[in-house]
Amino acid sequence: MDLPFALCLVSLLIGAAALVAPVAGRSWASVALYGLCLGVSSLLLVIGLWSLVAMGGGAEAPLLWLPLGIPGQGVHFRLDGLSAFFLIVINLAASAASLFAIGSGRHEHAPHRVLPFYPVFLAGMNLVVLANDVYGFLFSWEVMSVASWFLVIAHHRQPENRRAGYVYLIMAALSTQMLLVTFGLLSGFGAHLDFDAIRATPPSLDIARLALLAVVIGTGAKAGLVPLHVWLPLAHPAAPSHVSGLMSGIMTKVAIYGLVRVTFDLLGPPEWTWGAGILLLGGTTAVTGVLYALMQHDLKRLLAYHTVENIGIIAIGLGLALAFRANGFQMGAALALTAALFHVLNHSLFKTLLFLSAGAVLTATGERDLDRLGGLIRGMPITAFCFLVGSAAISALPPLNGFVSEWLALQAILISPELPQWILKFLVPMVGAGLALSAALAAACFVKAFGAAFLGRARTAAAERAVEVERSSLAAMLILVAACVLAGVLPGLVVDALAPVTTLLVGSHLPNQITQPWLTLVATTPERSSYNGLILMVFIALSASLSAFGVHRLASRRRRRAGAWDCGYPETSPATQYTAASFAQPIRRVFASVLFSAREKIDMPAPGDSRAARLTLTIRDPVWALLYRPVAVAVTTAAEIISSALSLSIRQHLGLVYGTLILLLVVLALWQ
Amino acid sequence: MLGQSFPFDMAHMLAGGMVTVSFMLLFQDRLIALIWFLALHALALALALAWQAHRQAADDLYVAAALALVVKAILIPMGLRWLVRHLQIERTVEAVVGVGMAMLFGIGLVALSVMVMLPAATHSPLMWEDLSFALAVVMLGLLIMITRRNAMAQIIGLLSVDNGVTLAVVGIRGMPLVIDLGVACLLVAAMVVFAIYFKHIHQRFDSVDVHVLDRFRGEES
Amino acid sequence: MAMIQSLLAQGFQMMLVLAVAPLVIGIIRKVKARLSRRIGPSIFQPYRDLIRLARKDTVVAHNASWLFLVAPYIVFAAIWVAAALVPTYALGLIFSWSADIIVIVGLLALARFFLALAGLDVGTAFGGIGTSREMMISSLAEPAMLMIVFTLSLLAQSTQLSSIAHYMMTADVGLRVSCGLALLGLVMVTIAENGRVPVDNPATHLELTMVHEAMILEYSGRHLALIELAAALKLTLYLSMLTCVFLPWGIALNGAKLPVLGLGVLIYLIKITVASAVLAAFEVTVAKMRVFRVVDFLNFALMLGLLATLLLFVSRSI
Amino acid sequence: MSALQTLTDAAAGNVGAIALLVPLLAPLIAAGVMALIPCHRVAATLNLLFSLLAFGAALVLLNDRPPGDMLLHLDDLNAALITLNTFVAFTSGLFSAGYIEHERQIGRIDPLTGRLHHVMYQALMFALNLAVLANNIALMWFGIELATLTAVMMVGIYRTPAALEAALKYFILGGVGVTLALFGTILIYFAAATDAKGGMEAMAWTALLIHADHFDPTLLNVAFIFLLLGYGTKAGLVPMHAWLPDAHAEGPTPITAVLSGLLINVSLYIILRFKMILTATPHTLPPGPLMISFGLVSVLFAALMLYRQRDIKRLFAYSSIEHMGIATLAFGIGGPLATFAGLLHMLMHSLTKSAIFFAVGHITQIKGTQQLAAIRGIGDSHPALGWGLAFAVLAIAGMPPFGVFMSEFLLINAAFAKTPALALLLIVGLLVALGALLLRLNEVVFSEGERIPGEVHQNNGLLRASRSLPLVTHLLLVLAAGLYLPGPLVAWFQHVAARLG
Repeated sequence: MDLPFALCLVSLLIGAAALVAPVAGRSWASVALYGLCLGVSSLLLVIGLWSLVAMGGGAEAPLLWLPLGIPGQGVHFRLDGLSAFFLIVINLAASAASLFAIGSGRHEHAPHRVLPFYPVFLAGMNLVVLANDVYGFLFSWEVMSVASWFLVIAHHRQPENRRAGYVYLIMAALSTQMLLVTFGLLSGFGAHLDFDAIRATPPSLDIARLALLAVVIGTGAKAGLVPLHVWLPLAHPAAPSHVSGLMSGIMTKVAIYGLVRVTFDLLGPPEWTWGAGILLLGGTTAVTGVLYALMQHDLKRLLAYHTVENIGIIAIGLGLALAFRANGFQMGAALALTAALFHVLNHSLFKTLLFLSAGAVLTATGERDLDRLGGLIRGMPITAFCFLVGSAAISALPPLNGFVSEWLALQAILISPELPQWILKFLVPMVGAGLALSAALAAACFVKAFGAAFLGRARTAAAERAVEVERSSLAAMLILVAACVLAGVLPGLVVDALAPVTTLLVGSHLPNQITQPWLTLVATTPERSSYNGLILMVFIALSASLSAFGVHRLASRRRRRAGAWDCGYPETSPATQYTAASFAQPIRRVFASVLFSAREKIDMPAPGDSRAARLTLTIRDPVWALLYRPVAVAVTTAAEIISSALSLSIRQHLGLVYGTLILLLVVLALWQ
Repeated sequence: MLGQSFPFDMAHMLAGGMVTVSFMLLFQDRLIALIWFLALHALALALALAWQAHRQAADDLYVAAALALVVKAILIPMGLRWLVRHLQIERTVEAVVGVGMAMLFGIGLVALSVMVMLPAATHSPLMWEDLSFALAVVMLGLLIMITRRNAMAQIIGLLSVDNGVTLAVVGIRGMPLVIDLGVACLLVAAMVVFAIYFKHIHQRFDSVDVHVLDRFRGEES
Repeated sequence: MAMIQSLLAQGFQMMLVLAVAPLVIGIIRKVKARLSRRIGPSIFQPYRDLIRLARKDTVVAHNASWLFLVAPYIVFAAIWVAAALVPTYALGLIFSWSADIIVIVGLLALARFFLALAGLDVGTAFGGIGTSREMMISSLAEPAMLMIVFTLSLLAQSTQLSSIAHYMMTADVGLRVSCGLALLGLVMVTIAENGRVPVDNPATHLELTMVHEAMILEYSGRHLALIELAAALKLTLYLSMLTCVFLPWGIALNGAKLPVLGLGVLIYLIKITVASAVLAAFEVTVAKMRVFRVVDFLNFALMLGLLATLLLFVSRSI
Repeated sequence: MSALQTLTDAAAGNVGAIALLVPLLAPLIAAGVMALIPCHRVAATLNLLFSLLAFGAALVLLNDRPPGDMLLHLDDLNAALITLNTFVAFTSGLFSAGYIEHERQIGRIDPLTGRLHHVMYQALMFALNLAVLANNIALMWFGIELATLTAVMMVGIYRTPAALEAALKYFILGGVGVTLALFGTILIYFAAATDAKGGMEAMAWTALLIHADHFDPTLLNVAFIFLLLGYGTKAGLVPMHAWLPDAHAEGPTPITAVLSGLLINVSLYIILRFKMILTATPHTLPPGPLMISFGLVSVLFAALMLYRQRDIKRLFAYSSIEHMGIATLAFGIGGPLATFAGLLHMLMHSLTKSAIFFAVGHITQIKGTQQLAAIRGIGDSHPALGWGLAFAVLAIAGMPPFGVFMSEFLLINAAFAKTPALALLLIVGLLVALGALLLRLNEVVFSEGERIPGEVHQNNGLLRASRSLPLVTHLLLVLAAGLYLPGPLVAWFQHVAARLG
């Protein structure tokens, strides 16, 4: 019954979208709609959890068929372990975002542009993971894209949002078309469109290789794999914050779902080179993503680039899992896949949390530019706390959840030398170094983001006056904080829940965690490695309180407020603080001067000249210059050439027709 | 003297005559002369039709021949002549391509037409001949259209194409008369529409050279 | 009973590292002074400094937030926990299983994260300079550290420090190139992570060359004491790690009797003293580098780590 | 008009064929009546009523299919098309009521021209319905020729230099096209008459199909080339397309909607009919590669041309070329799947594109210009209109949940089965076209605009309905088709697809 119920809930979302469209301007509409979305997402979350638990107990995946869509084929739905897991991921974040929006929705100045599309967006994402045939999958996929596109251009008055929407929809269409190619190859050229039939007839190796290429481009363009990520930092910040959270937090995960579904489920047995390719792509994406992020000073864009980084980390896990699976190391495959899927969950939690916090900052100050914020921790302590937890989690710091998936990924990397291929032997440790680098840089980046936005002194009046947002929004963030902490200290529960999924996809799963002593997380064997977030958390809390107690009891507890010391320099203007750009300067100098051709130009006036000195910083994105500009130039040039070549008089057009006729007749004469 | 092949030769001669007139149309450079030759073209068509009617003893072909004579050889040329006189544009029109080139090209076209129809020769030589010539006239008519820049000359080219199309009918028996009638009606209607536009264009641009109109085509260049 | 015993052993290690940490600093300072022909303060001076600091009033900037006040405790607790989980005098303490070497790196990162945030909290330029440089250095040091971790754990087939140390004690290690490279790399990382010369100078207060000191510029009193102690603990932790992995002899094995444990403590103290002295000797022979030379320094460490890993495959396949 | 007389006589003998005659007679009578009515409102209402009558008859025909004869017939293929024709005629008629009223109010056309518009509109519908319902291949040609002539009259209705240029271009290119088609038709007759009996039977498509297996392949080959070029001109295939953008841009918008929605569709339909004969004859030229080339060239060319357009109607005219190319490509690929996709695509494109032109018509009237540069921020100033256009453009760009998505989905799948490279080229074309359409959509709908408070409200119910009803109806239909196709329609299309091969 759970699958029909889930579909009913999804159609409820679509119905709500239709109903809310005419009354979107009313003040109650936003509360009612988001309330409904919250309810529906929570129920879907419960369905996902329940199914996953049932699947752990060996239950069959329910199937459903509806006579819609392609005539004769219909639309198939299926709720297996993977779908259930992604259902949880989607709806956990979705309910938090909906809760957030119940409060913050009233600040929206264009509710009619947001409300009707928000539930459709949710419905699209849910349907993608439930669909069990090509048409249903692509249909939902594209509905998801189009609905989110509408949300991206909701605030269309800013030209950069329109540009973002433009780039976004084109990349989304590219993604759909490439998936169409994938499924065209897999479905035996349109013969059987439902996934069960595709599973029953695995493609030949050549077809599978082509399909892999297509699916990596298709889902990569949606998930943001470098170099297909360019739309992401444009589009995600443009949408309203709770939508940005969902786009970054879960829409990219839906793309990952597509990748997993095809590569692990439909493509048949993999080759190790596939794994190597995805691994390399993931490593590149992780490192470049975080370097991009470090160069940003727009809070939401920075977060969007971090999504790119995290997608890279997930891809590393998936690539490893493929490599292990190709070599028949089911245990390793299960470990790497668990790491990847765990990170999917984690990223959905902390990225949504971070975007919601950024949304709260945006609501409170109207600013997303880090260089115009500062000191918000005083006006918005709870938001600051939430953002802090999110930052720590995304920087892979123990005992939070981000660390767990990173730890699992590193464990998977550590058993990779057992792989027989030399390329993998060399590649995997390098990617591991890349993983470590990206985690360290992420920490640097979030020190920068949190420091610039919440710490220090307020750089503008708006930041000075900021106060906390609505209760419900804070509650949404706190729920996500709790989820991050829980997944961090009790990772065994998540790993156990993933067992049916990995069993389904790679035929093996990690050791049962719940039976381990002290709830310790064990990757393969306890002798080899183990991690206990709970004990660590308790330990840190104990030691911190012990030290606090000790210091306060045995030494001084007096505290005095005074001006900042600052090596004796007098109190200066807030503008002298380190900004986001200045914070990133050392790292920029180390990493970006080659990669992004970052250049600083200092225009220092001569002594006696009263004009202000200027520092100009230029950063070039090599991907735009190398990949996208040539395409754009090619299209416009071709258009220009064709239109000027065919700008003809009537007589010349007649000549064309005539020429075609003669050509065809000549062809005919030759053919005969 | 009239050998076994006389009926065939006669048909051959009339159809060939049309091709020849088409060639003449190709290098006429005055409007009035073009109209005359168009009439001649249609006359040859009417004769060819009549000859076939006689040969096959098909009454409907007689009607078709009469129709061709009245509408195509008399009515339309008269109308065009009236239009030319009315608008006082009896000046020469220059061919864009050199006459020699056009001729050479025309001969190539005739060869192509023959080649294309070659496999059909197995059925009946008469049909093959007839269709080849019809195709050649169509192709030549189109060539006339694209070598002229005067709207009137282009229409004359189109009419000669139409004559070529009708020539194809010669070889078939039993073409329903209603079709011929319908085609003829439409042709007249089309000419009326054309006349209206031609007049409008002439009034507005004081020219019927289609190049003048090029400025107003919507394309960007 | 066994439970209480093992809890006691764990508790003892926590206290041991806490007690030893200032001593390590004191020894280094003393050796450095002696080597530069100064008498130098007593090796117990750091204890006195800490007590003095803790007794003083704490002066906090007007605009410092709760994070500024909380950070020293978190930093201290994280490093302390990490130090308690590294084998010092005995292997396989009860909680050592809860954290492997990757987690220890993670805990140190946690401490650094909060310290860096605290450096930004007051909103002064020096805090910014220190934090930004610290994060740059750590972003290079951490991958290098991870590569060394890779080498060691691939060698020992485990990421548990106890298991690695146990493996190093066994005979079949032999003299491996990889081990040598890893040792060199780990030393370099130790220097960088603890802000020692030539990467940073803990004694300097010349504004533009400071890294660690600039970050904690605004701290005073008990907060400063905690941070200083945490820094000392971190150094101790790294030295313990170096010794337990590369000089594992004399560490008490899992479930050893009390006298053996006592011997273990003694040997540990000797090892740590020697290591401190060697570090000090190294420090006097080099000069501090420019900030952006540090990049080369750490890249070299990263290369060493990578090379160690790759050579491991080669030597294993032979 | 004597051919028509014969037609009426022949059909009168057959009682069952009365419903079949209504879609023809209703517009014909309407054209005559309109010529006599000077009052615009009355004429508009009558126009609607007659269109509704024809549509009703078409609906009756869906269920109750009369047996055909040598002149007219109804099978699975044209049953859907005649319904589409009469439906779009009705909605466009509704749209034109408001449109022409506005044009009269601003004095762009005089009352006489307005009357001419209605007459020509119905005459055009008559011609199109005739071409669709005809069994006789000459009658098909007749319908298309008549449609061309009436459309030429309509295109030049504004008498501006550009309009005259467009009309002349249309006339000459269209004239050449129909002449080529006529030659092709005669060649087909030739092939049939030399072999089978002459007379009407050699012109009836149903009879031709039966005897097709012993026709002379040479004649059929040449005939098909001429027919493809001739009717391809009408369908706007590149390189015979030149008339299409001009005619779309210069004619009144209701006519543009009909041209894009119906005329090019009907021409493609006739090509299909001949393709069926060609494939039924052994040893002929395979029509697939020819149609694939024309289709692909049209798609790629039109997609690139979209970037260079400055006129909003011309923009969407090129989009029509692109979509006709897609449909031609689908038929060229052949096979049940691709042909089904092609038929569906014709249907969907027709509904969607006319919806786009309804929206564009209002926009150009509001802004008083067709220049894209001057049309900005419709989404702000006229939200309903802007959103209608946005959804319609998304639909035509192949986004779900609209029907074009389904047809393109099926087509790409089928193209893969044929040649993967073909599918890739098609995908490139679709993406390039999407890029251009979206670029313009961004400018037209989503750029900054001011909400105009005192918008002119039509008091007349009919005129108010004409503002939004056609657009909304079309969009809803396309939306419904994307989700669910009715069973009978599917069955017909599958049947046709099986026969088309």
